[in-house]
Amino acid sequence: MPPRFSQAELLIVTVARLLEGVEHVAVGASSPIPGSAAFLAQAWAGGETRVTVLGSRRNNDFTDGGRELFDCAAQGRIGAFFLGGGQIDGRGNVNLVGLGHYPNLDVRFPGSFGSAYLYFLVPRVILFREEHSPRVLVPQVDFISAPGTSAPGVHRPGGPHALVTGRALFSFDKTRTRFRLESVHPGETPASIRATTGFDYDDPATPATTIPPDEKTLALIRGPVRAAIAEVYPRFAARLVPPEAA
Amino acid sequence: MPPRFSQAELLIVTVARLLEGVEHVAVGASSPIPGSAAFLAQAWAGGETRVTVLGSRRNNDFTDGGRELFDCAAQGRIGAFFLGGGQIDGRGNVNLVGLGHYPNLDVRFPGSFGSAYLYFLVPRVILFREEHSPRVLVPQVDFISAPGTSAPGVHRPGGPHALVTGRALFSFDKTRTRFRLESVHPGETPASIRATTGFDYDDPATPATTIPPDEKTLALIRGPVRAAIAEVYPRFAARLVPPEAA
Amino acid sequence: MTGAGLQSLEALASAIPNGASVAIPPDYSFVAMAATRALIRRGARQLQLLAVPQSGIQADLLIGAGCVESIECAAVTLGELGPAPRFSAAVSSGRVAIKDSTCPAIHAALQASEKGLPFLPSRGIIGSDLLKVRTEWRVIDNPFPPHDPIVALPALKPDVALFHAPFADRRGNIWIGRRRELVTMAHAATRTFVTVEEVRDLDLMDDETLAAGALPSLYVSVIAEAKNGAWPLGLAGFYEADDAALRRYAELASSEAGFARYLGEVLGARQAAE
Amino acid sequence: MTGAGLQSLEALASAIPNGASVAIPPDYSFVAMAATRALIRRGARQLQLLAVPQSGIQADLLIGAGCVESIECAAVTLGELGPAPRFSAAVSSGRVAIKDSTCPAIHAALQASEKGLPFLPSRGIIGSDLLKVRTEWRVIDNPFPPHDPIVALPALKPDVALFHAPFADRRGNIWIGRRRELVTMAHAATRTFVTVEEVRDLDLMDDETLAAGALPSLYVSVIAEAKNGAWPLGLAGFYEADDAALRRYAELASSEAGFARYLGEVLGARQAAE
Repeated sequence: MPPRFSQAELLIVTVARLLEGVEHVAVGASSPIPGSAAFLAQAWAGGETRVTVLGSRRNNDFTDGGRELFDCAAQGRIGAFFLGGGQIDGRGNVNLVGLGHYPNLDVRFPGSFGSAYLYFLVPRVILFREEHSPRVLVPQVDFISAPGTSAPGVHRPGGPHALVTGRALFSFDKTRTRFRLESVHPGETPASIRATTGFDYDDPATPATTIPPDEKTLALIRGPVRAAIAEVYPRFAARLVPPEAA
Repeated sequence: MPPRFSQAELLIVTVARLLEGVEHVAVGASSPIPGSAAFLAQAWAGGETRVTVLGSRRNNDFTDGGRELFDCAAQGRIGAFFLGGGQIDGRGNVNLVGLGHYPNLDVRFPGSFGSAYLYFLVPRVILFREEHSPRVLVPQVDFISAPGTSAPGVHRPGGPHALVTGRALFSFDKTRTRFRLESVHPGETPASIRATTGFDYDDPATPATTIPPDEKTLALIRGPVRAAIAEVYPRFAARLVPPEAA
Repeated sequence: MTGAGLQSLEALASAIPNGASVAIPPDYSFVAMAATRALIRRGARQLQLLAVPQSGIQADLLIGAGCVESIECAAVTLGELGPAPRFSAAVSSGRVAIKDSTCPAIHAALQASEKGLPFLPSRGIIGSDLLKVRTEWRVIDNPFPPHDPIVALPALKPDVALFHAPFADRRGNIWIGRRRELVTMAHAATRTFVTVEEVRDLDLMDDETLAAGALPSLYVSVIAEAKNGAWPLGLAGFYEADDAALRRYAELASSEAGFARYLGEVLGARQAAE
Repeated sequence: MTGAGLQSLEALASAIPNGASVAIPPDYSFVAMAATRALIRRGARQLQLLAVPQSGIQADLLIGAGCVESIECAAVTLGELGPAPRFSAAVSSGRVAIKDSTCPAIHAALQASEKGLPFLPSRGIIGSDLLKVRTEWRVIDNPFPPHDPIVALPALKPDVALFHAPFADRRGNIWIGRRRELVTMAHAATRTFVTVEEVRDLDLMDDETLAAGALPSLYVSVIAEAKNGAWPLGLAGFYEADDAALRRYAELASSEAGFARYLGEVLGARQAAE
């Protein structure tokens, strides 16, 4: 019998697989699942992957102030980063500012954070948003906090690598400036993804199903990963172990 | 009987008088007499003048690395600084690079240091060069490390305030872009200054004689000033007390 | 401490004039919360907040209490506790003007002031709508190969930098540890106001280990003592955030009436201590 | 120390290839003199030195020993001991190419690399002949009022940053105290090579006081132990400069024959210890 796992655990392992080979993963604000995925990738790599978590003391060796994350990325020393978005559109644009017509927004989000910079400079930016609905995944964002692609001639070593939601995993094709459905999470179908996605995307003839975490991976998530993420996200860590495993 | 004093002591008091009212004096490399003058000005101001000496640990509170001196000056937080010069010309240009035709110099000096920056930004830059000869005070420098004046429209809150040599004190007139003889040191005459100065300058009908240090000032120089400067310039401090006072 | 720098918390708050632009650090970095309450008590108005580069409860409190006219920030959020309710309401309604930015742009614009420069170039940003709404930002040509377009960010020079620190020494030097955005803020600002847990009878510059984490008094205008001055936020390495108090804020601040109740509870209860 | 970073002094010197651009700190800031002797012993050639922003005995030694092809600097001098004789001779004769600069221009150009920028603007410089001889420097228009001319300095990205520090921790973090030009050098350089007095069995990041003076291992490629590794220069807060040894250098280096004698004396005598 395959092991039981939570939605969070599935997402952690799905994101962690995208971090293979990355030497230094940085994790920004409000990112418990990406943060956990980074620690899982670190555990898989025998500790060799460096993980920097904003707001952490134990997993943040920066000593040059708030700018160091951005300088470090510009130096090419950060391989992967995560962005969310109140809205994400089919060209990889993200909106962290609000819904409606700026500045008279109907809904105000916290703000763009470092997205308008890191999205340009970090080679592997993973878009993560648990809610997968036409409300979030839209044809066009109301406000471009950070664009998915740039005009030729604009310095842009970085950009979107993949999009992970509560329902599916997409890759991003920079040439076609479109997402491609890579796998649907257990319980979803190509049709259910199409129905809940507000933007158009490519899909293969037979999309795969996202591979669930195995026992060994679950043990890592529930052990060292949970312990590491608890420092910055104690509420999230408390929810991480399913009740039946407690 | 007036007190006996050394040439160094006369120059220290002459420079110190130029620092009146300055809140923060910075002293660069190879500047034992300007450094001593800054400590004397500090003693006169009851300790209220801040003195920052490059290369000092006791009199240097900078904690942001080598750039802090320059950033601090650009912020307008340094009121006075000193520049020397292998050559100084009548328009206040200084040459710290060498004699001859660059890059095939006949004589190479150490280099421009921060002159090409601080001369623009520090309101009261005091030019100091003990040797007063046509070799040093020239009609035109061979290499402009830093110009005495700038074209209109160039951002330049700072510039030359005075020139102190082993023979005389000059002020600098920014409008006329010329030096003006303010006083001749004891033993010199207007004629001896004219004869040993390679550039043209204005002079008053009756130039004053530089006022020598009084007993109280000499006590300060030979006491706290000497003690303070000894940290960075031990050889200079050892020479500061005349043999007869030892 | 010798010198005229040491004042009461109330005097410090009064010395920040209405209408001043005030730079504040992010929630994880030495936030002057006691001074924030003192500003609210004195009825500060029309502050132009600059979050370096984001804020949380501090900006939300000042906005809710009517002290703020505009805010420049990369984000305002209560983090795991959700959006910043007073910020969101005030910005949506247009009662508080917002200058949306991105973290490195705020750091860079402060570094421009630190260097007395009119601007600093920045990577990124091109293609973001931030460039449309920040009409004062310019795209210039990189004068070097490949001559690509690059954003020029005008310098930000706050009137006041305000933060809380573990301690000052007797000469007015402030120990800020590795929170070096505070150094940039102080270098960039005209005046820097600091609350500290305590003034210690030592000289930070006497000890290279301590000096490494010191902001020289050269940049500091006013210091006031404020025990637990970051509460309900934490002071990294000294005390943790008061989770229950932060949760209480997030709950109450979700409505205007609740926010007023919070102010009543907290300003009253802490006045004696502060 | 765990990890592959810890190597011998010889291995460190061998890992700096001929032709590399090497950033070095000023004489008062943690100079890797033992590594400098190791570079001379291994016969390093065609180094492109970058003094940050000036140098003294270190540059003079490397130049005298024939290791250097070019040097970019704001100055090279032995300070109170007079001019740097091997530097002056080599530059006057044209044997070593010089890129004359000014201190803040070197700091700014490194900060440009630190930020991944093609350039940083700088105040000053306009009207200096440096602008004539540094033909790659550009004067651009400040895009903001008053639209005055301003110098754009292209980024400097050294292949290697090389310095000496009091200690490393077991994770390869380096304690640099307040010598923060070393941080900028390491951020800007592709690789950073550090000699340390010792490796201590602690984690600098566990203690906020020590962390404030730490350069994270993230930026460090190679570490080697070298006791008294700054000799004959001092290591601020740890040991003073060896005045007699520096005077001896200044005397001997004033002639080529004397310099050769100095090399013979010092390289031989210290080889065992290093």
